[in-house]
Parts: sequence; structure tokens; C-alpha cells
Amino acid sequence: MPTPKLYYEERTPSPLEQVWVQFRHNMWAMIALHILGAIVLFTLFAPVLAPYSPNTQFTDALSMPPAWTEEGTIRFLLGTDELGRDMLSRLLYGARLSFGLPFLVVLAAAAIGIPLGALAAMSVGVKSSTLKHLLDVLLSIPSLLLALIIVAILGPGLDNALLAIWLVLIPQFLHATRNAVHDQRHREYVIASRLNGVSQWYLLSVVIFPNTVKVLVVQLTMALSTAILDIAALGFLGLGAQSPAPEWGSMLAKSVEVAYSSPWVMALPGFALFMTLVSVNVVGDSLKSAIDERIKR
Amino acid sequence: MTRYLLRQLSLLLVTLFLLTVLSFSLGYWFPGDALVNLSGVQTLDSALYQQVASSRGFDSNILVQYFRYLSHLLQGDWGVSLQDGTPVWNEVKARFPATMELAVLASILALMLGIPMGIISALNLGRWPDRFLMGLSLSAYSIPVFWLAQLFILVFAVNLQWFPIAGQINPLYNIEPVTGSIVLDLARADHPAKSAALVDVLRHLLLPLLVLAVMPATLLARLTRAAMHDVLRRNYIKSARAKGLTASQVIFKHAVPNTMQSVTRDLGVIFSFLITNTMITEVIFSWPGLGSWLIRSIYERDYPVMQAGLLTLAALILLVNVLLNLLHAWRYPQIRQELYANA
Amino acid sequence: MTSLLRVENLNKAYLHKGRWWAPKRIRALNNVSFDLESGQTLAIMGETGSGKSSLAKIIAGAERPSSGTVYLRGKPLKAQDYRFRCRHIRMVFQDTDASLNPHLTIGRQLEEPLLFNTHLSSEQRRETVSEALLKVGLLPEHAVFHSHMMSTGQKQRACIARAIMLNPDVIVADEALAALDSSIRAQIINLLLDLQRDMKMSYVFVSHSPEIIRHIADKVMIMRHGEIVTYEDTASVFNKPVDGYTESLLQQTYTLS
Amino acid sequence: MLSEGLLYCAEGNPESFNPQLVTSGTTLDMTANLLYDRLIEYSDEAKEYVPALAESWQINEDGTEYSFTLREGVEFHQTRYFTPTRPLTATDVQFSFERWLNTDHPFHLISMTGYPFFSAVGLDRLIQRIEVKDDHNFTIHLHEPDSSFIANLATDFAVILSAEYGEQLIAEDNRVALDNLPVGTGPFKFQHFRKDVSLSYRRHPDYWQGAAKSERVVFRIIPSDHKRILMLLTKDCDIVPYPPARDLDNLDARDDINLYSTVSPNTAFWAFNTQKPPFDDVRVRQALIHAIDRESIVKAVYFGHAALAQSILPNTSWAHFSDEEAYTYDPVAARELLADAGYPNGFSMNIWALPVQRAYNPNARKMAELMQSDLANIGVQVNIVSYEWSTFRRRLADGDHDSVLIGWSGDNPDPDNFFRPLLSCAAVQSGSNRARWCEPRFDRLVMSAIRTADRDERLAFYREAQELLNNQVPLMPIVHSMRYKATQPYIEGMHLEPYGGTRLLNTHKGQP
Repeated sequence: MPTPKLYYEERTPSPLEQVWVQFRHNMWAMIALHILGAIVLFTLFAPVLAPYSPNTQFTDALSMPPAWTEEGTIRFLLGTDELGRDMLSRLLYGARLSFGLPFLVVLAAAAIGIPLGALAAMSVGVKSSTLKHLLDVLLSIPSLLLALIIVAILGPGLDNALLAIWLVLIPQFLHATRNAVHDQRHREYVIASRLNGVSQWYLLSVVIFPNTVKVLVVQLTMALSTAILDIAALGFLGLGAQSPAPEWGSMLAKSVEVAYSSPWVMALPGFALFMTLVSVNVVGDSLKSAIDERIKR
Repeated sequence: MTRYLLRQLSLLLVTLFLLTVLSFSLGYWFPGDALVNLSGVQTLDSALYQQVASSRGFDSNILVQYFRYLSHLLQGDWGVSLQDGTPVWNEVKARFPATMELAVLASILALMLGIPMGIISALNLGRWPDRFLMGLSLSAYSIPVFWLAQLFILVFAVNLQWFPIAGQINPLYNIEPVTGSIVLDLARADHPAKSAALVDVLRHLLLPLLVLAVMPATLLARLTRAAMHDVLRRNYIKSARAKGLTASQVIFKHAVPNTMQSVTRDLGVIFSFLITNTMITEVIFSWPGLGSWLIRSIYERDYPVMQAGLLTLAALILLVNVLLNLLHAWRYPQIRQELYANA
Repeated sequence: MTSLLRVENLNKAYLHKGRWWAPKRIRALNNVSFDLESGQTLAIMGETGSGKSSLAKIIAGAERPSSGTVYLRGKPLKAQDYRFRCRHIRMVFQDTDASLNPHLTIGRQLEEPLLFNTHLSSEQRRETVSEALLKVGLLPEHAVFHSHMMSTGQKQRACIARAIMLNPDVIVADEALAALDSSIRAQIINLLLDLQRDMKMSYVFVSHSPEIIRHIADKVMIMRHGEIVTYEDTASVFNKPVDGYTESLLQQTYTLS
Repeated sequence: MLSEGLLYCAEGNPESFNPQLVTSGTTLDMTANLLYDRLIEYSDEAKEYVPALAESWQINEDGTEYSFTLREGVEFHQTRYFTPTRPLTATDVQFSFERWLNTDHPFHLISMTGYPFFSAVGLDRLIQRIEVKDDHNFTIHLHEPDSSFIANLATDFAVILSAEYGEQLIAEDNRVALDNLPVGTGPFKFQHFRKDVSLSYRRHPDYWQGAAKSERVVFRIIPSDHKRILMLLTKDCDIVPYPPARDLDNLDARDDINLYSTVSPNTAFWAFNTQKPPFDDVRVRQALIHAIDRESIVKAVYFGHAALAQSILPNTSWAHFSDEEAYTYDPVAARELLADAGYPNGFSMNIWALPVQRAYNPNARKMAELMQSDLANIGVQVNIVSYEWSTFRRRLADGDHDSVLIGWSGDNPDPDNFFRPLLSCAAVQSGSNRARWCEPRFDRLVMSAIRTADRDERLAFYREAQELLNNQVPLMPIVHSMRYKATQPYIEGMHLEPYGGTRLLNTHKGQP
């Protein structure tokens, strides 16, 4: 009997594949994933997909309702706002500001926070419980309030809002990573690897890191939904994206004044924001339970 | 317990101290003159400027300045608003109760909605009530509060005309603002149409409270569900069942109290979320609280007001977190032990 | 003549950080010294908290002593020098699940010591891993398995394979058999004895079970409150226990679940 | 209880309770005609100046001495902080005028803002002294004749305060209270004010024209116009001033809402800060103006409820002179002018957009956004700025802006009201000259115009002044619009005046 055959028969999927198998079985998770994929597409290809530029004002078509209503026209599929700008184009471009930028901010924060957190966990340093508790307490201040402080210092604007969210997320990543790594550090398998004489870098990157993935996935999706929500909230409060940027939160703020006469101008950006948040949250949630499920088996 | 209490209190003091350091530093980080940012006094009169500068220690080093700042803070001198020159502390006093009124009532509402939802979910794990409630909670959790508020206003206030959309009460009731919290003001007012006024207050409160309660209620429902699920698998529940207790006895005497234990631990985080949303809700419903005041002050670069708003809200959150820790430790002593051991 | 393993004046104290102002010192080991010859099997017994686990971990390098030195063939071992130590002293843990990394294949975990302590090519490393797996009664294919796909016995075999990768002189096993059911335990014991015969290794066994100790140990060390109560040949310990404490330990019969 | 009061939803906080200190229509609406009276008033029905606190007046032949006789038995407000012991006398008038005229007056310096209207129209330099003859007779002496003097006395700014209250405050060493805790002779007296929430007035029972029909008036402070309209629909507001233009047609069509309108001599304009480069270059200003499509602004912001302006002076004024050339939409010319001025690639600037809604500009932010995209076409990048109203005005007076979208509502029908307060050199000092434009030739023209009472002569001067403006374009006039108020159907006795602030003397709730 040739051994390769046996090898393949007995082969079972890697952890990643198993998570994917688990994930795929969850219908809602798959729907959310597809929506998220669509939003990513919008973000990447907004200029190709959008029929018009987000800021072109069609003065002959102010406050046009969406195409499926009686007064609507196929020229503006989702209608226009009170300045005659195409809603569809604004929403598509808005995905870049309301989803793309928060996504990049989260990545940037993770890129700083995770290594620092790992470093903090691996170094002996100050391990005082007081300091840890202090950090816990300070981190209980909500991210939006911290972002408000930073925007207060830097002044309103989308760039400052992004910077603020970035600064707010870094300690969260740091904290989550530090705790996760710290949690693993004294596990027996880590000691076993240490006794194998491996290097610190190998210990951290190959031995410990894969075991913190679940915590990091949870942290990443939470950070993403926080970033999306906070940037939209800052936009809504007039402290984030400034006009005429088609950022969903600031579009929502503007739409408030015409909510009664042209409700779609309010409904659409809110709905876009809602769908984005739901799909991020559902994907994050399902990913977490898929990982849980894999470990249970 | 005393030791734990002292420990938590010292932690609170240290954190508050850090907060005042931060608040003081903001005076320097904000653009412009630190003295003006901290005191709100803007004058071309150099004698007056000198007077303010020396009272705030600006003729000395930064440490002296900080301690002067702290002593001004403790004496209730929080500077004056750059906008209208009114003392910031007076405004804090009037606005804090209004914010607390919203936050406290919304917390109660959230607890009343979220916990039963979580329990029902956990008892029907995997069946339709669970799936329905969890689906509801996941989507409710993802609705941006500012959108939800607008939708509610559009539906319940404008179209159905059930509720008003702004303010605390119809001002024609002429309730004199004393505390700033309309419920308290009404309670202490000697008013000819008190019950009508109370109804009016409740109508004004309902929409902002609902909007505010949605997010914490859904979070609570999820937490309760997870905790209850965990508790129901424990041995003592099995043994309670084995002892022949009825299902409801098992649930209400054993499962629920133990569920609440782990839920209490996370209330602090939920409260933090709630405060964030309160700020936004206050803006939308023209509620005269700290949040709307803070947000406008950022827009207007009113630095003394910003410092006051941030300091108050952050201190409130810290205080609530510490209080919840204490409550948790007091109600569930074994946790205290655990904390000792791990610390 | 220097003995293979020499332990001199080992002390270990933990700081119990329960209190804020006054951490409590707990002494786990108190001036422990002994020698172990090549090819011998030493069993360490004692009640919970007697310091036997601490001693085992310090010998293996998983913990640092507060003071005192471990010598290998007369050469002092530095606490942080895992590279040198792991070529001579290896450890097998009690909890096979906890000591295997759930995210790495068995092969990669077995490869670790080779990767950092030898200059073998990847081909040679794979070869060595396969040999080790065969030695402990597993198949080379198990190298691509993750730990959750294996039975407890297989996992323990994998742990042993990891311990023998570098042909060590001493293997420290901390309650390595306690979690196994009786039939598997017997298999593992036989495996260990076979390996000892083939590879001329010494064992340091921490165990509760008098039966096993009687079966495999050359010498028995009884510990209490961080100190050595008895250190003698197995036969003499079992035949005439010196005190009541030893006697009570030896009379424990393990009920196996 | 609710039926005796009026809910007036105001668009912003009052900056002060003394109209002498302000020029903002929001504050005037909430204070001038409710808390106070003037010596004389302008009657739109009679189209002439009529007696108010002054029963009668005479002017000497030189036009430099105005002698007034005061009405008797005019009572001041009795409030929790002041109890008057005597009715209005000439000393009160003297006190009220000297407060802003006389720099040594004990109350002159308590105002941080100065007296912008009076200094802008030069009244502080015009009045020589006030001579009290007896309790009810006094004479105002002028340095030189001024044809707009009576018109200025009839404005909302020239209110009469209580000298007795002033004495009490000096005794209490609490002089600032004069402007914060007001005492006047008007139909309503001050009760309490909570910033951002509400301002309550109660009826002044001894009002000389007879007590007001409503027991109480409460102003709710609701800065956003859509919220005010929604609150009108949900019956949380009885009276809503300045309904947004986009809702006018809709409100007019509804049976359950009354919409009132009046011509309001006003102009919305876009003023450049001519003291800041590059706006000191007339070519840049012209370029920016030619880049703006004002027609589409009328459509999108006013929904057609406004007339395109060709001069700063409203088209209803007898001195109006229009020049369509100066403000045409011509992006090509704009780009050429810009290149000419040395900015072929444009530059970036800010537009300050009025944060509150006024009759002349219901939505300055939206207007700014439209202009933002027009200006982007000629390469000018625009950043839109707006602050809360009182901050906005303070910073504007400091000259922090590059350009501002604001406007002016006539306080009286005299054309001078649109020239000196807005564009004279004196108005640069007082802060009401938003363009910070000081042109001696212009000042000479408008000064000559007020020194004569002959209408034809004045017309010639004003025409020349407007030509100068159209040539130098320190500001771009945008529209003249109507003034609207929307009320619940059961509100009776509403009357909108073309000039000045809100009057609520006869307004009350009828049967719903």
C-alpha cells in the first residue's frame, strides 16, 4: 500500500480551513460576508461604479426621489439631495470615507498596537497590578469621548478625526494584545517551546501568536466597528468630515433638515452605515464563534 | 472588604488625579494662551491679566500652576466661558443633573428590557425566541444612535404626533430651573398643574430614553444570554434540578442570581457606551445636558467649557466603574478573593 | 568521578502577591542537594506542596531557583541557557493538552529543538522527526497532525518524542502518567523503559503512584515542606519506610478512573 | 395655564437683553419691541414716523435741535430685582442716550461689544448733548443737520432704559446687570432665561398702550430651522419665525398652519474681507463674483421666494439703482480676472456661513456649498466655517474671516440705513462693516446725502455711491427676500412689521 494515499486520506484540514468550514455553515455569516465584500468593492472601485462625481450639482434636479417612486427618474437611481447631487454616487464614494478610511485606520492602529502589546507582554518590566488596573480604568473612557478630546485639540476635520480614532485605537490594541500574550506566556506549551531552546522571536511569532488570533480577531472587528461608528458620529456632530465630503455621517447630519420633505436623503446614508456595521459585527461575531467551535472539537 | 474598598478608592483618586493632570495639560495643548484657555478670562486690560496670571500661578513654574489649577477647581472656580463669560461651574451644575437624568433613566430602562430578553433567549437557546431576540439585538446594536433617533422622530413625533421632539418640558409650564433635572425640578416645584406637567415631562422623556436604551439593552441581552447559558450548564444547577426543584425555582433562585453576577461585572463598559450615546442624543433632542454643551464648545473652541465637559464626563464614567466594582465585590464576595489571588 | 546530575543547595521562594503592602514569602525548596548517576531512574514523591514539582521544573529549566546550582557532569547550568540545557535535560509535562501547541502540527513542534540546536537541513530534520515518531510508536504521518486530532495516549507519545529529539541524558517527567488511564499508562511505562534501555537515559520522575515507582525507579526521594526526608534505593524505601510520612505516601493506592 | 402663553421658537440665544449693544436681528426680535419702547416709531400703514414715548417733537430751522415732549404716566417694569418708584421722565431718556454717547458714563464701559449701530451710523458723533428742561421736556442738540436722525431714533436700537434702575445697580455695585436683567417700559417684563433652552417673559400689566393680550411669552431656543418646523407640526411651537424657504410652499398649502409674510427691506450679501490679501485686489473680488451662479442660489436656497439683488439697497427703496453687468455669472471672465490678478491656479479661502436663519438668508451653509462648487470651477478651494451665532459675530467683528455670507435687514426706510452701517469707514471700527472696506470717496458721498433733506439731491449722491460699489465690489449682493412667520391656526393678532423686530402686544391664543 503506497503511503502517500494514506497520508491524504488521513489528512485533516488546517485550523484556518476548519474555521472557514465552520464559518461557511452559518448562513447569516455568509450573507454578511458578501455584503462586506460588496462594500469593499464599492470602496475600491467607486470612481468606476458611480455614475457621476459625488459633488456635481444638477440644478435641474434638486431633491429628486429615488427611481422606483413615481416622481423619480432612472437618471438618478437613488435620487438626488437638496443640492441636486446624485445620492448613489455620493453613497458609493462615501464608502471610501466611511468604510475605507476607518479600515485603514484600524490596520494602522493594529500595526502599532499589536507589536507594542506583544513587546510589553514579553518584557519583564513593570508588572504592577496597580498600573494594570489603572490602565483598565482609563480604557473604560469611551472611544468617542477620547476622540472628542483629540479633535478638540487638533480642531474639527476628517483628517483630525481619523488621527484621533487612530490614537484612541492604539492603546486598545496594545492592551488586548498584551493581555492575550500575557495570558499565553505561562502556558505549558510555551514553556515547552522555551525548553526546546527556541528564540524569543520564534516563541512570540510562531508559538504564541497563533493562539492569540481569536482575541485579535475579536479586537479587530470591534475596532473596525468602533472606528466606523465614531467617524460617522464625529461627521454627524460636524466635527469630522466637512462638506462637501460624501461621508455618511455628515450626509446624515445634513439630511436632517430635509428628512420630512425628502426622507430618502436621510434614510440612505443611515442605511448604508447600518448595513456596514451589521455585516462587520456579524462577520466578527461568527468568526469568533467559528474559532471557538474549532477549539472545542 | 474594607481593604478592597480602600484599594478601589485609592485607585479612583489616582485616576482622578491623572484626569486633572490631563485636563490641565489641555490648557497648554489647545491653541492659544494657556492662561486664557484655563481661566477663560480674555482681556486687553494688562492689570486684570496680571491679576489672573498671579492667582493661577502663571508667574511661577508649571507645578505651581497645576496646583493652583487644582485649588481653583476644588473651590468651584472652573473659569469662565470664552463665549459668554458665564462661570463654567454654574453651567456644569445646571447641566450635570440633566445628563444624569437621561443616563440613569435610560440605564434602568435598558436593564428592564435587556435582562429579561437575555434570560428568555438563554432558556430557549437555539429556538425561535432566541434567534429572534439575538437577531434583533445584533441589528439594534449596529444601528447608529443618531440615525435611530432621527427615524424615531420621523415616525413617532412627526408622523404619529405622539411625542414632542425637543426639550425637557413645554416651557409654558414655567417650571423654574433649579437643579437642571426636570424630574427633580418638577418634584420640588409647587405647581398648580403638577400632574399635567408630569405627563408632559414623561412625553418629552420617552423618545430620548428609548433611543438611548436600545444599545445598552441589546448588549445586556447578549451578556445575560451568554452568562445564563454558562450558568445553566454548571453542576449546581443540575443538582438543584436533581433535588426536585421546579423549573422556575431553579431559574429564579439559582440561575438568575448567578447570571447577574457576571453581568454586573460588565455594566461599567455598558455605561461608558451609554454616556457616549447620551452626548449624541442630547444634541438631537436639544436636551440641555453636558454632552450637547461639550460638543458645541468643541465647535466653538470654547476651551474652558471643553475642559469642564471632558473632566466631568470622564470623572462620571470612572466613578460609575469604580462603584460597580465595589457593588460587585460587595454582592459577590468570592470575586474579591479571586482578585486578591490574581493581583 | 562526577555524577551525571548534581543538585547543590537549591532554594526556591515564591512571593505571594496577594497583599498590597506586604507580599508573603513562601518557601518551596529549602537547601535541597542530591546526586543522580547516569542511567538511573529517580522517583520524587511527596504530598501536595512539598516542593517536588518545583524541584522537577528547576532541574528541567522551566523555573529558576532562588539560589543554588544544578550541575551536569560537573558543569553548572545557567538558568537562562536553554540552548545548552535542552541538549541534555528534557521535560515531559503532566497535561498533554496544555503542553502541546494547538495551532502547530506535531511535526513542527518536534522540529523546534532541531531547528534551534542543530545544523540539520530541513530534509534531515524531517527524517529525524520521523525516526523519533517511530521510536515512540507513532507513524511518520502523525507529523502533519494537530494535537486535537490525536488521542491522549498518542499525545503523550508525541510529548515523549519531543523530549528525546536531541538524545538527552536526563528526562524529567512531572506527573507525566497521572492523567492516563491504566492500559495506556502501562504502554507508556514500557515505552519509557525501552527508550531508557536504548538511549541510556536517566529519568527524574515525579509521581504519586507507589506501584509505578516500585516498577521503574532505582532510587526514591521523599519530600516534605521543601526538604528531602528520604533519599534511598527503591527497595530499601519500600521494604522499611523510615517514618510515618513515607509510609503513608507509599500506602496510597491510586484509584484509576 | 398653557392657553395664556405663547411659545415662540427663536433661532438663537439673545446675546444681550439690551438692543443698544447689538445689531443681530435675533436679539432684536426677542428684546426690542417686547421689553422696551422708543421715543418715536415708524408706522408702515401711515408711512410716517409716529409718537411713541415722545408725544410730540419739533425741529429748529437749522435742523440741529430736536425738542421732545414725553408721554406722562409711562410705568417701568416691576420685577423681582427692581421696583420702580416713579414713571418715565426725561432723566431716563438722558440716561439711556448718555450711556452710549458719553465715554465717561458709569455704564459706558460695561458693554464689551461697544455700541455698533450707533457708532456705525455716526450717531455718537452727531449728538452734541441732551438738555433736560423738566420732567417731560428735553432737547437733543446735534453738531450738524442729519436727514436720517429721526429715522435712526425710530430704530429698535434707540430704546429707553430706567435711570432709577441704573442708580440702584451702582449702589449694589452690580452694573453689568443693566444688560442681563433688563428693566424697560415695554409690554413684557423679564422672568428668567436659561441659555440654549428658553427665555420667559411675563405681561407688564401697566403698559401704557394697555396690557398685552397674552399673559406670558416663552421663547424656546431652537437653532435648527428644520426642528422648528417639525415642532410647529407637532404643536410644540406656536410661532415660528423664518421658516425655511424649502418648506414655504408646503406650509402655505396646509390648513393647520398660518403663514404670514411681509416685504422686508433686506439684502443677503457675500462680503470679502478687503483688508486681507488677496481680497484687497478688486480683480480678485470681481473674479469671485463672476464665478457665482446666483440664479441657481435663488432656486436652491430660496426656492424662488426671493428677488435677485443688483445692489446692496433693496429694490423697494426709492434710491435703488441696479447694475446687472457687475454681478453676472461668467466663469470665463472670472478665470481671466483671476489670472490677471496673479492667481492663474486659484487659491484657497474660507467662507463664513451665517449659522442662524434670517429672512435674507434661510440657509447660509447650503448657499456656501453651492458657491463652493462654483468656485471650485475657477480653481478656488473653499472651506466653509460656521460657529454658534454669538461666537460667529464676535470673531467676525475681529476680522478673522476671508469672506462671509451674511445680510442686512433695514431698521428704517431711510436708504442711509444700508450704507453707513454696512460700508462706511466708521463701521469698520464698530465691526458692522463686514467687508472692512474703507473708501473715503464713498464716505463723502453718503455723508453729503444725509446732510441734505432734498430727495433729488440725495438720489444723485446715492446713485453715485452705488456705482462706486458696483465698480469696487467690496461685497456681492445676492437677493432681497420676504420675511415670513408661520403660526398655529389658533394664534390671533399676528402682525408682521416690515421694519424692526417682533411685536406680540396683541398676539394671543384663540380657541383651537
